[in-house]
Amino acid sequence: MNCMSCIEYIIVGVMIASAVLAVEWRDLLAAAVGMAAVSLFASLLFFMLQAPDVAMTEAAIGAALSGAVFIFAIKRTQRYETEEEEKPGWWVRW
Amino acid sequence: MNGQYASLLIALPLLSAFFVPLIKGLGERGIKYYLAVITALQTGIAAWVFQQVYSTGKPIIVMAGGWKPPVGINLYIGHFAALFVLIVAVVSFFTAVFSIWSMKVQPIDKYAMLFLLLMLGATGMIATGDIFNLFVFMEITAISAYALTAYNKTGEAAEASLKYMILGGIGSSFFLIGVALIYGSLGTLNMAQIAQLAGNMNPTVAQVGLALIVFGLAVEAELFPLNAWAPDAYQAAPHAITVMFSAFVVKAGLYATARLLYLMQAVGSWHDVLKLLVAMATLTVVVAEFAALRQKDVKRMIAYSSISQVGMIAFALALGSQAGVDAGVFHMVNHAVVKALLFLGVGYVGIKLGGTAMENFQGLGKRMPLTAFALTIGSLAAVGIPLFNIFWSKVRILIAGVEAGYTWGVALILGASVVEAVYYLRFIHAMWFAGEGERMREGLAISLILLLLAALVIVIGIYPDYIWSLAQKAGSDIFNVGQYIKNVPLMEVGA
Amino acid sequence: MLKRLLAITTLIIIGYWLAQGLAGVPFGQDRMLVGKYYLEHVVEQTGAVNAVTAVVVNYRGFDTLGEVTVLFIASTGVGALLWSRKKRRTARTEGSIVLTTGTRLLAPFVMLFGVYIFIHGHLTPGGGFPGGATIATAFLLLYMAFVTYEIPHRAFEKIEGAVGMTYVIVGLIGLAIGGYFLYDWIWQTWGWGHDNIGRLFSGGFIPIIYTIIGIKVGTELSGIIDNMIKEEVSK
Amino acid sequence: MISVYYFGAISLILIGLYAVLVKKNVLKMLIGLSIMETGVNLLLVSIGYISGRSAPILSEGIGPNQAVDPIPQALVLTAIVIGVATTAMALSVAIILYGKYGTLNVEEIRRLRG
Repeated sequence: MNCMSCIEYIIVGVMIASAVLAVEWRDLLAAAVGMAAVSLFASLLFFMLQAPDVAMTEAAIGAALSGAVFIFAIKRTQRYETEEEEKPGWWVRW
Repeated sequence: MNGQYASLLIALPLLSAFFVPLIKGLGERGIKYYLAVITALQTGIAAWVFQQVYSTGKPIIVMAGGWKPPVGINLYIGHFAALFVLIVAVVSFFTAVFSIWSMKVQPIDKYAMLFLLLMLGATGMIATGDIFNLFVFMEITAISAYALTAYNKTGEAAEASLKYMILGGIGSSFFLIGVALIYGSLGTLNMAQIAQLAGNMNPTVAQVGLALIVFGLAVEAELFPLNAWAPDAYQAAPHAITVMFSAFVVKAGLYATARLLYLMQAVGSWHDVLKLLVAMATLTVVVAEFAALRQKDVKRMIAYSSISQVGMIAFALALGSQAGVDAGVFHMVNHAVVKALLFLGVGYVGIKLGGTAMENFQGLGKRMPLTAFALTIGSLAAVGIPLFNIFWSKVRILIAGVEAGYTWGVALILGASVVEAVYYLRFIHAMWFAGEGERMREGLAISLILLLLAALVIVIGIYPDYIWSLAQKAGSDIFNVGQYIKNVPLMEVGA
Repeated sequence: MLKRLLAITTLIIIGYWLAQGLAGVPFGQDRMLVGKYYLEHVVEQTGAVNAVTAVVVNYRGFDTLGEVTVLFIASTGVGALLWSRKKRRTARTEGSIVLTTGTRLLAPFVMLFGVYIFIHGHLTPGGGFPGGATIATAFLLLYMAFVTYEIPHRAFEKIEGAVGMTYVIVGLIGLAIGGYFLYDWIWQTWGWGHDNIGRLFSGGFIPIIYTIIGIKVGTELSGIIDNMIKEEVSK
Repeated sequence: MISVYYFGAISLILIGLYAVLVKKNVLKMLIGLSIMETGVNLLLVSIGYISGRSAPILSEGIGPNQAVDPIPQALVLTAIVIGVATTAMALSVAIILYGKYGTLNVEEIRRLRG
């Protein structure tokens, strides 16, 4: 295993970890930041997959602006998930 | 005139939607009339395209940027697309006229833009010949539909829109994964070339890709497990928008499903996907009819009825036989007419009497006889009584179903039709034989549109042959993939 | 807990199924068909060095038109849904001195950088979308640093519309000159810029379209930010 | 053996889907949707990757046979922008919902049913 693929494995691992954290954190602000981190690591992966255009777009739009929009929405709603929402549910039952 | 001018079908709504912010100063009435004028123009272009395609018998291939098909994106306006682009434009014109009078929620200028772009999205979905372009147009349709569903800005509208959005988001992601798989194994996105090369595809990849695409489109086409959004959105959206949803937004999704399904005919695992779709469609019909039976709100009841009819169309399209596809297309046309009539009438009553609950419809025959008459015609047609248009297409679908060997599906659909008859007759009973009321004035334009559509229902019911011949041509446009490949001037690329 | 387990099992089945499909599309192999054609002909046919840009703007220009429309719908839709007669910013705390000074210094340069990105889209990675997003980021900085800052949103709406119309009109000029909608008339009919491929003045209508897209994306995204940040004041 | 990029992409899709299916908070569901979209984009780009080749910018002696497939990258550019558009729309609807009902729990905002 050469060093390049080491880096790939590490980035993919960190990306998945931040995705899991973004889903599980009850503080929505932290979750939004976690989502932006996923986008950021994905844009690193795009760069390694020889797609600089996509990497730039993902970093600018996917990470920065979509994170910002999420943060504004959280500011206008509420910051924490409630206890009730912690329990799993099924939206299918809607 | 050059066939490339058919690209105006896309260019005109776009241009006029972008023009709206600049004429904001015209005021509300001005913008509403502008909307009607633009949709009338679009109808004119669509009629020209229709006449062109049906008189020459050859499809119009619009090549964007002048690149030949596999390299560039092409629009394929064949018999089906020409017919349905015309229907989209005509229904949009009617709803634009209806919204002049009915639309009161601010801001009107944004409503006009979203309206035009919804029309554009459906037109593009029907006309495009490129699988990723289909995705883009699907998103245009879907996002403007999300915004328009929530347009009334009540809690219910926002809830319906959110439901639609979440299902739509999952659907579009699935669709995109399917596109990625197909692109990954074939290296092309053009529909004709995909059909050409589909035979050499790895059957597992093809099966997974096609199933993902069918699931993705099922959200737009309102098939069973993914249609939870539909009744809510129909109920909560502004009345004019409900007409558009039922008359052509669903049809665009159905068409896209059928087109992609038949393009991949050569794939080994094709019949498994067909069976999946038949099962989904039959379940749609049964579940929706039983849900419709216990509704108290007329708009929601008709929404469920619309979903069940859509399931029937999907059933016909998934039979995998020429007769089934023809009958499905015929039913699409009839359904567009009847549901446009019903939703326009219900929306009119809803605004006039302040709600669409069943109680408001009691005694409608005494209060608004013209509207009640039109609604009665529509209901009788929807039940499938002979001499109304839906009868012919329903019979043809059932015959095609028996021929294709899906007797159980036909039996279930017939059973569901009985349920449908029960609630529509209850509705007619409420309109004519219950309640009292004063005679009210009915608007001229709306009454004219309603009576026109009702006349259309009866005329097609008595002389179904002309529309049936159109539907047969359109159906063979979908079914006959060999002809489709031959019609698109594919260029040699690479190995 | 049971529900969660059930959900995870379903997801694992879906994942296995996806992996089965992906096994037929092995990673890192050359399966190009149309892509190869693009790579071989991109420089002579469009004059752009960056093949992705050429595909986005020229070969698949129709998609990009649709994409710009999607963003337009989003901006309009957000504007329509969060519409109210009286809207104002409600932030009270001024940005820290580092933020305000930094913003004052940087905002023009960030915008300039965005313009650079979209003008050079046919030569270097980037293009209209990241360029426009960078411009929107500059407005975002201004919003965060100054409590009373507002973009002139009426003017921005008009710019959005006008620029979108320009895009369609460029396409219609192509229809009139070359006979096809979105035809690259600058490169293919007039033949401008054939002798300086790889420099700024080449690439046919790509720089024009990307400028249009950049301005449009910038104004739309800042419009979305503006709508999200302002709240209704009930007085 | 499946590539690490495919693995990452599928994991992101599944994690996002899990959030959409199980979570009840609207914003959490939207975060899940957004993660799912990122996963799909990663999948598309990795399908277009060809080992040992460089980015499709044909200057400095990079010929047509030394570049990766440009089409998936163009598609992903489109998909990213569409994703952010959907997200912005969804968030504004969520803001309206919160304004009307004072909660973001989907179980509590069920008015339409039956």
